[in-house]
Amino acid sequence: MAGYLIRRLLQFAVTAAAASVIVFLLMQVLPGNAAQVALGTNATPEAVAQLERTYGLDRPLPVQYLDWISGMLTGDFGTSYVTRAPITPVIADSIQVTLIIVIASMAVALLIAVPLGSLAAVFQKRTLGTAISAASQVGIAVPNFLAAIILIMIFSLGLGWLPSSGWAAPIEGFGRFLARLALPVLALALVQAAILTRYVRSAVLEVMREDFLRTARAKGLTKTQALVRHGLRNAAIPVVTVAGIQLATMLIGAVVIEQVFVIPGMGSELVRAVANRDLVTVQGIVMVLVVLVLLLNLIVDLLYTVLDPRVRRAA
Amino acid sequence: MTTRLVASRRRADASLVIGIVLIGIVIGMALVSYLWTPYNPTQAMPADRLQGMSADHIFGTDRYGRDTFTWIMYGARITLLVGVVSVAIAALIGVPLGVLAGMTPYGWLSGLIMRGNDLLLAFPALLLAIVFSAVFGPGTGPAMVALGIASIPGFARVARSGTLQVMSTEYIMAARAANRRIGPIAVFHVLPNIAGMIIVQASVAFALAILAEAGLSFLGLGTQPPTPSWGRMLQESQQYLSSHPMLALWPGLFIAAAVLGFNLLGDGLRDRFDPKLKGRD
Amino acid sequence: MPAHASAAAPPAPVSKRSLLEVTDLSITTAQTTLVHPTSFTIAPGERVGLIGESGSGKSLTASAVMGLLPEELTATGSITLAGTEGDLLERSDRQIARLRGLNMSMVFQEPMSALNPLMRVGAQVAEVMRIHRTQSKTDAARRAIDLLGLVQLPDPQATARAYPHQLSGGQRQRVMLAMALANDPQLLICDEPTTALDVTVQRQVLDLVLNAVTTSDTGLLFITHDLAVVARVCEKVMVMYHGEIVEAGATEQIFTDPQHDYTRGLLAASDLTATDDDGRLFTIATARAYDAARLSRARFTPPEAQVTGEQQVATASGTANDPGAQEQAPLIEIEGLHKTYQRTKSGLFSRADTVDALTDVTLSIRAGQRFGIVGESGSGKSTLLRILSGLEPLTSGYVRVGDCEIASASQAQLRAMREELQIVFQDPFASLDPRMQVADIVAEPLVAMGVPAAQRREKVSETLEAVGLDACSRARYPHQFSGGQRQRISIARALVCRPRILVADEPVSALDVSVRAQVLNLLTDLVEDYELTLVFVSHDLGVVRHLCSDVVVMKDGRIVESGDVASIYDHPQHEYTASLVAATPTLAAALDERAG
Amino acid sequence: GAGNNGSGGEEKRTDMVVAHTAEPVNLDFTTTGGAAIPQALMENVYESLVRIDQDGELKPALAESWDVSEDRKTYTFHLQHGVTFSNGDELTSADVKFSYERVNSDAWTNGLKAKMAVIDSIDTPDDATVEITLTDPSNGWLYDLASAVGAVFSEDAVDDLANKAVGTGPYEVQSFTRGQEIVYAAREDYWGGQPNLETVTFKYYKDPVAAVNAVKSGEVDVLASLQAPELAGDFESPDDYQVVEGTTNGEVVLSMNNAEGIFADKKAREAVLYAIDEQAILDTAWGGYGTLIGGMVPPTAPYYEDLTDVYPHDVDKARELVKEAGIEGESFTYTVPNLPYATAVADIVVSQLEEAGLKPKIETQEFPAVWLEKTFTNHDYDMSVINHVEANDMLTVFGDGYYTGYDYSQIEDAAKKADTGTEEEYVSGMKDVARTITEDAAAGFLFLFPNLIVADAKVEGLPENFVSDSFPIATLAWK
Ligand SMILES: Nc1ncnc2c1ncn2[C@@H]1O[C@H](COP(=O)(O)OP(=O)(O)OP(=O)(O)O)[C@@H](O)[C@H]1O
Ligand SMILES: Nc1ncnc2c1ncn2[C@@H]1O[C@H](COP(=O)(O)OP(=O)(O)OP(=O)(O)O)[C@@H](O)[C@H]1O
Ligand SMILES: [Mg+2]
Ligand SMILES: [Mg+2]
Repeated sequence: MAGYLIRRLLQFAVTAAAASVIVFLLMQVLPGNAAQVALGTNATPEAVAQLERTYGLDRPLPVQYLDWISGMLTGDFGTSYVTRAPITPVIADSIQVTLIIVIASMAVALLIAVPLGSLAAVFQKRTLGTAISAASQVGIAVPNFLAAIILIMIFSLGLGWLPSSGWAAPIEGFGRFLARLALPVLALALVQAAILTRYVRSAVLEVMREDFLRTARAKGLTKTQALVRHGLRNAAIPVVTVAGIQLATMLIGAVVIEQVFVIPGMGSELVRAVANRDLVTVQGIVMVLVVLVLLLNLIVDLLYTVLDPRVRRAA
Repeated sequence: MTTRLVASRRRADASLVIGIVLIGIVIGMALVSYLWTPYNPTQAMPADRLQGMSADHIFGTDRYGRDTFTWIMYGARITLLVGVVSVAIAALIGVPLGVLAGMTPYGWLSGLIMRGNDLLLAFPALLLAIVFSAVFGPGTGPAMVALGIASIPGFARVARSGTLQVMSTEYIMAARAANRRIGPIAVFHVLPNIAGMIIVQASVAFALAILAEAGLSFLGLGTQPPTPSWGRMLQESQQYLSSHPMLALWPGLFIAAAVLGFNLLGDGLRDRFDPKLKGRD
Repeated sequence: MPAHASAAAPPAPVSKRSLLEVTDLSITTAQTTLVHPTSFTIAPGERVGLIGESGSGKSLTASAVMGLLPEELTATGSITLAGTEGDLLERSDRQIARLRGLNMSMVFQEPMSALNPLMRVGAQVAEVMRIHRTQSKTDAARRAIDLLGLVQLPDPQATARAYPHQLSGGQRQRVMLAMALANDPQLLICDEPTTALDVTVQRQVLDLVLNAVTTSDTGLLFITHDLAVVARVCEKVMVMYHGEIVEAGATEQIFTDPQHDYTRGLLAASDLTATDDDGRLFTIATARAYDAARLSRARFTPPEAQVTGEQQVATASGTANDPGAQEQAPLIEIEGLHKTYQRTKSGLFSRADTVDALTDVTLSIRAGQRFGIVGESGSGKSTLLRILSGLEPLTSGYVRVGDCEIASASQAQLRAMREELQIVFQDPFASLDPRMQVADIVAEPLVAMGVPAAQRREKVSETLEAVGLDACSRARYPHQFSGGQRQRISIARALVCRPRILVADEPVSALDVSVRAQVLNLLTDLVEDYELTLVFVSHDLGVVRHLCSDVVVMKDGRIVESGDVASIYDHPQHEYTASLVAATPTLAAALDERAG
Repeated sequence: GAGNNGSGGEEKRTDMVVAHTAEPVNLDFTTTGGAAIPQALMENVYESLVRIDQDGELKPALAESWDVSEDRKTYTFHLQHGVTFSNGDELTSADVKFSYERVNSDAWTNGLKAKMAVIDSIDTPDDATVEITLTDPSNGWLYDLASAVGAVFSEDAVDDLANKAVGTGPYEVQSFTRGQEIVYAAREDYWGGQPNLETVTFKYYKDPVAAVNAVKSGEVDVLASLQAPELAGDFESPDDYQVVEGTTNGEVVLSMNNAEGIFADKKAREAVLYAIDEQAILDTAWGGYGTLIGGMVPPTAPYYEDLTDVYPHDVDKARELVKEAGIEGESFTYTVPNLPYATAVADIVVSQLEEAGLKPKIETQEFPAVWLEKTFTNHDYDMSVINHVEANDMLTVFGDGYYTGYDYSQIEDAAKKADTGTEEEYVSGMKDVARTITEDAAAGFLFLFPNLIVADAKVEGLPENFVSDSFPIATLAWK
């Protein structure tokens, strides 16, 4: 176990390092002079040059890269020359927002998808199963921002139950927090639930075909008991993989929802930073996102070995 | 064939048929739009603005008095273009890499390819698209390329696992015993046998690309004016949601139909190619 | 004709009160009838075998009894089990679930997938007792370990903590058996419990089943397609054909005096010691000439087998026994061959696994010889073949095929060598590319040789004809053929470039007995017609004995014994060979044993 | 925020939430460009000596009054008494001198500083008097002084302007969450008396629809600038909402590259001007809100004149000119910044140009990043569209070396004479300049950007016109 863990961590570190080089180089090809944007329409070339000097943009690239990396490793993402403020708190705040939304959405999606998907599998050939399958197919086809807009029209503008936009941290009052969390989470979760329902359904169907489920029934369990006691955990394995991938895409995919609901998450920060040519911030956010995705993959891999004793074997 | 298999096959066929019909409609509209459209898509007719459904404008008109049905027809082009180009990029790069990783006798090479794949996997589609739109300016082109690059890993993975599976079969052993070289084996044995999986992957990637392009257009990073695109229509119709909901309905409906079509096609094909549904006894 | 069938098969003479009574059971789908009305009974302690070709409805019948039929199938008729009220078919899943694992239990065919991969096996065994509350939690755990010991698993304590994937197939099958026996059921159903197992393991499992049912007077319904196995285990046999029980009776009677054509065909085709006038095996088609009574005579004339062996050697003698040929340098020569596999480490225990697939293998094969290689699964047989054909690099040693020295040969030399040596693989379903037309499959070796297209067509047609496939099969795809026909296609592919050596890696082990006989006959014909040197690999001693003149026995990558067929089989020197021969079920021996 | 307003019942609220579009990236307009920072801070946190009122007229601010010398070069400002900065420091003439000299030092990098270049010297005869001498008389300077360059800072509080704003205004910044909101707290010791509201929050919504939704769902009380005018109709019920339409200094200019390419030819530019139908553009793109002006001068400026009849909509004439100029079907780039009004305008403009036989190719450019570099700085464009929001910007936009590429020599003398002349000379001179520019077809003047405010019906004191560069909040109150 320890050996595997070390090997996986090492792999993670190498991939992250490679990603950091890519991210850094990507930033160098962004058109639009950052200093020019920061200074606005009437900036003089001298002012631009001075700003570049102040923020070390005139140094050789490798030096800038090493400076950036070593800063990041100590938790310092540098200072933005657009906002003139340290970037670390911006990233810390926005990452928190995004993680809350994304994780809550995934939890809600799973809460919906697992029972529905299982039902769809068990009642595969009956109306209920077909209905669930059809609903999930349609759910996947709806762009999530459209779902968000419809939710706003219903719950916010129509019924007036929930605010249409904005964000509140939990410390600002839990009620406020939940009220602002509800719609974005629902918008993301509904579409995710539709996707996951399909995977749950096919995983359960797959498991239902397994011989060991017949064995379980031969032992004296009814169909449902067999499925619950022996089937679901086996079906969880492929679902965990998909949920991991979905979670990773949602980290940035939530940007559309964040825009609709005016939520200061990672995606919004990224779009804003790109628009302002706030390169240091862009660099930092992209890097954090990439590392998060890599971390998620790592976690899913480890979860796999926890869930499935077979993976522990050298195959 | 047993009844269970017949039932699955029938369901697969139903998916296939619905999928093909939906996609057929989209493709048909795109093709017809090259020959004929009811109106000129870019010509504004301020006098006719924001009309409802009528004989003249079956889907109504937008804020500039342009015919919505014409826009839907033109929008089908962009939708298909985005899908085709991004899937082509992903498949043309991902599949050869995956096959190579699966066939190479050199562990380091396949390791290198798969690590590269992992690295690419760390850059989700939207992230790439946002960065690309900043680098190359927002537009359909950068969006397609970003979506394509981001879906390379999916294709490479599927191709590799399929290849590994094929390479472990006896017919590959037989082909090698028959003195076939690695190239012909890849072309005549591996590719035809993983084609099913690749097609399924492609149809799903197609659906995802359509959704992603819509999302990007919504952020203003996708297709740019004056090109008609469903995502852009949806984005522009936002302000008319309460006053003229039809403006949002049509693009929304067609996006959903196209995505549904490709997903159903993928499902149908998956069932078709599923070895479990083949007579195996 | 179900009524007729059941009438023709009256209950066994032992007229005990019956344990299981199945009356007019029929199983249908919405469209068709899969099992026609069938009736039979099993008395307590009675061991009943159910045999028949694949797809004849054996498993469905057993599933119906257990209440485990797939949902889309309906069963009508009635099934009663002693000690329970009424008709099992009328019970709900919940009601019948109470009986499963308690009053009746079942062991399934596939040991690899029948256990929950995520649960320790001890817990899985204990679960049967927990479900029916026959034991408390702690007692169940303790008894699970006892049961694992009872089915002779090594170190039951440790085994109970293992996950299924950590056990071998035979071990898993024993766990299944422990589970089935946990609550002392009145009725035990075994559905082909040993087909996936090696012969020695198979024998152990069968002994366990026999032992368990006899000690506690359990009724046994034993499903198999292996006649020798059924003869060993059961006192009564029912033969199923196309969803009907066509014949039933005492084992002895069925196997010595079969009434139904199908039963006779089955018997004839599975008897590898019997040949027709041309020295070919009996097939269903030629079964009429087969004398089933020879089986009952067998035990009075034990040397029979030996006689066939000599006959065998005689038919194959032409070149093999020619003293001149023996002085020639052997065609294939292997000396001190080692092969070590490096397993890629990807699991948690990242020890660099090495497997010694072949250790110090030395053998030589003369031109024209029919050379058999036998051994259990994993003994390195396939590895040896792959090295011979230059498809796998060897670790050390000397290997020569013709004038090509494999270890140092260039790719070009290997290609040239492979034109002389061709392979037929085990699995007729897996060894043909499902997306290629037959003509292309067969032509593949010619393409590689650079034979022009016109000539290729001609050769392909010629070869297809030689293996007994007609010309219209050229444009068809493999899935449009039966297993036996597919194996003919692979043989055609191997022969199309006129090799001198034909290497066959278990070419018949995936085939039904009746088809097996046809393919073996074809091979025999072709080897004679084309004057081939045959290297034949199998785990089935009977097949090797029928086909080969010489044989080596492999175990764990080593050759433990070699020599001519007759001496090895009749006077094995090595104890492993002896156990292998003893464990191999033959109908004659089984009947013999029953009588003795 | 506005969240808990239900419980108070009859009690008047003392807070208000105002939604804006463009967010300030930091609080320092001395080194950061853009309109967002002055809009948030001028008159609310920072004050100048003078200010411009809703009608575009100069009003005293920190200067109680001022005198102008005979030669119109020396201004003597008399400061208000009892003015303190939010850090407690008292305002003296030294602060003014420090602040204005700082504009002309390297500390200011914002290009706006050019407006103060005309200052020759600053004297402080006593604590309450500031004497500013210009190198030349300037009619525009005092107006300029009302903008951000005139902001008065406390000498001890300029270290971290990006994050800390210390001024003399009625409010101080209580918190600033980048990209989201600024919370203002009223100052009790404000020299002009305590303002009506205790707290005011500016919230930033990039997406106009989200902003409108926020108003509808009650999270926002005032939407300072409705960027989706089609939605104004949603607020028709006068019991709940009010829609205020005022004017701004923003001329939506269809700029053409006069110096290079297809539009260096006056005929080509004229063709464009005849081709476009400003009224149709206003109706389709901006819901009919806004004013047609035909020139670079807003009606609130003293030298305004209606120029809409110089180039009326005349497609036939446009076609003729296109033929004459020989540019039929010749493709040119029309760079469109990705701003709501610019993209809304682009579709219809293209349609109208195509009708006249022109062939624009739209290239959307991110604003500000790409547009600023490519179109604005590198002049790499043929046609573009942008709302020029600064007050008195005619001479800048058509000045020397600006991206419009206009031949400044055409107006240089007239403009100089106007600025240094008497007030009457100034007005008539500037009128001439404006007409010359329009007649030269230097650019298309699509419309004057409207100031569309949507607010809760109970809000009063809304700044109807947006003619200075600030959004003053001191006047806001609940009815
Ligand atoms: N769920 C099902 N639906 C329809 N037909 C089925 C189903 N299950 C089995 N059959 C069909 O019923 C027939 C009998 O099947 P069964 O499994 O009983 O055969 P078997 O005698 O056990 O064969 P084998 O020796 O291969 O196990 C076969 O033709 C099979 O295809
Ligand atoms: N590519 C490989 N990598 C690692 N180990 C291998 C590989 N191929 C075979 N082995 C191992 O080498 C040993 C011999 O395998 P081989 O396939 O030659 O056995 P076999 O006698 O043909 O068995 P079977 O009857 O099951 O086909 C086995 O333990 C097997 O697990
Ligand atoms: Mg069966
Ligand atoms: Mg083998």
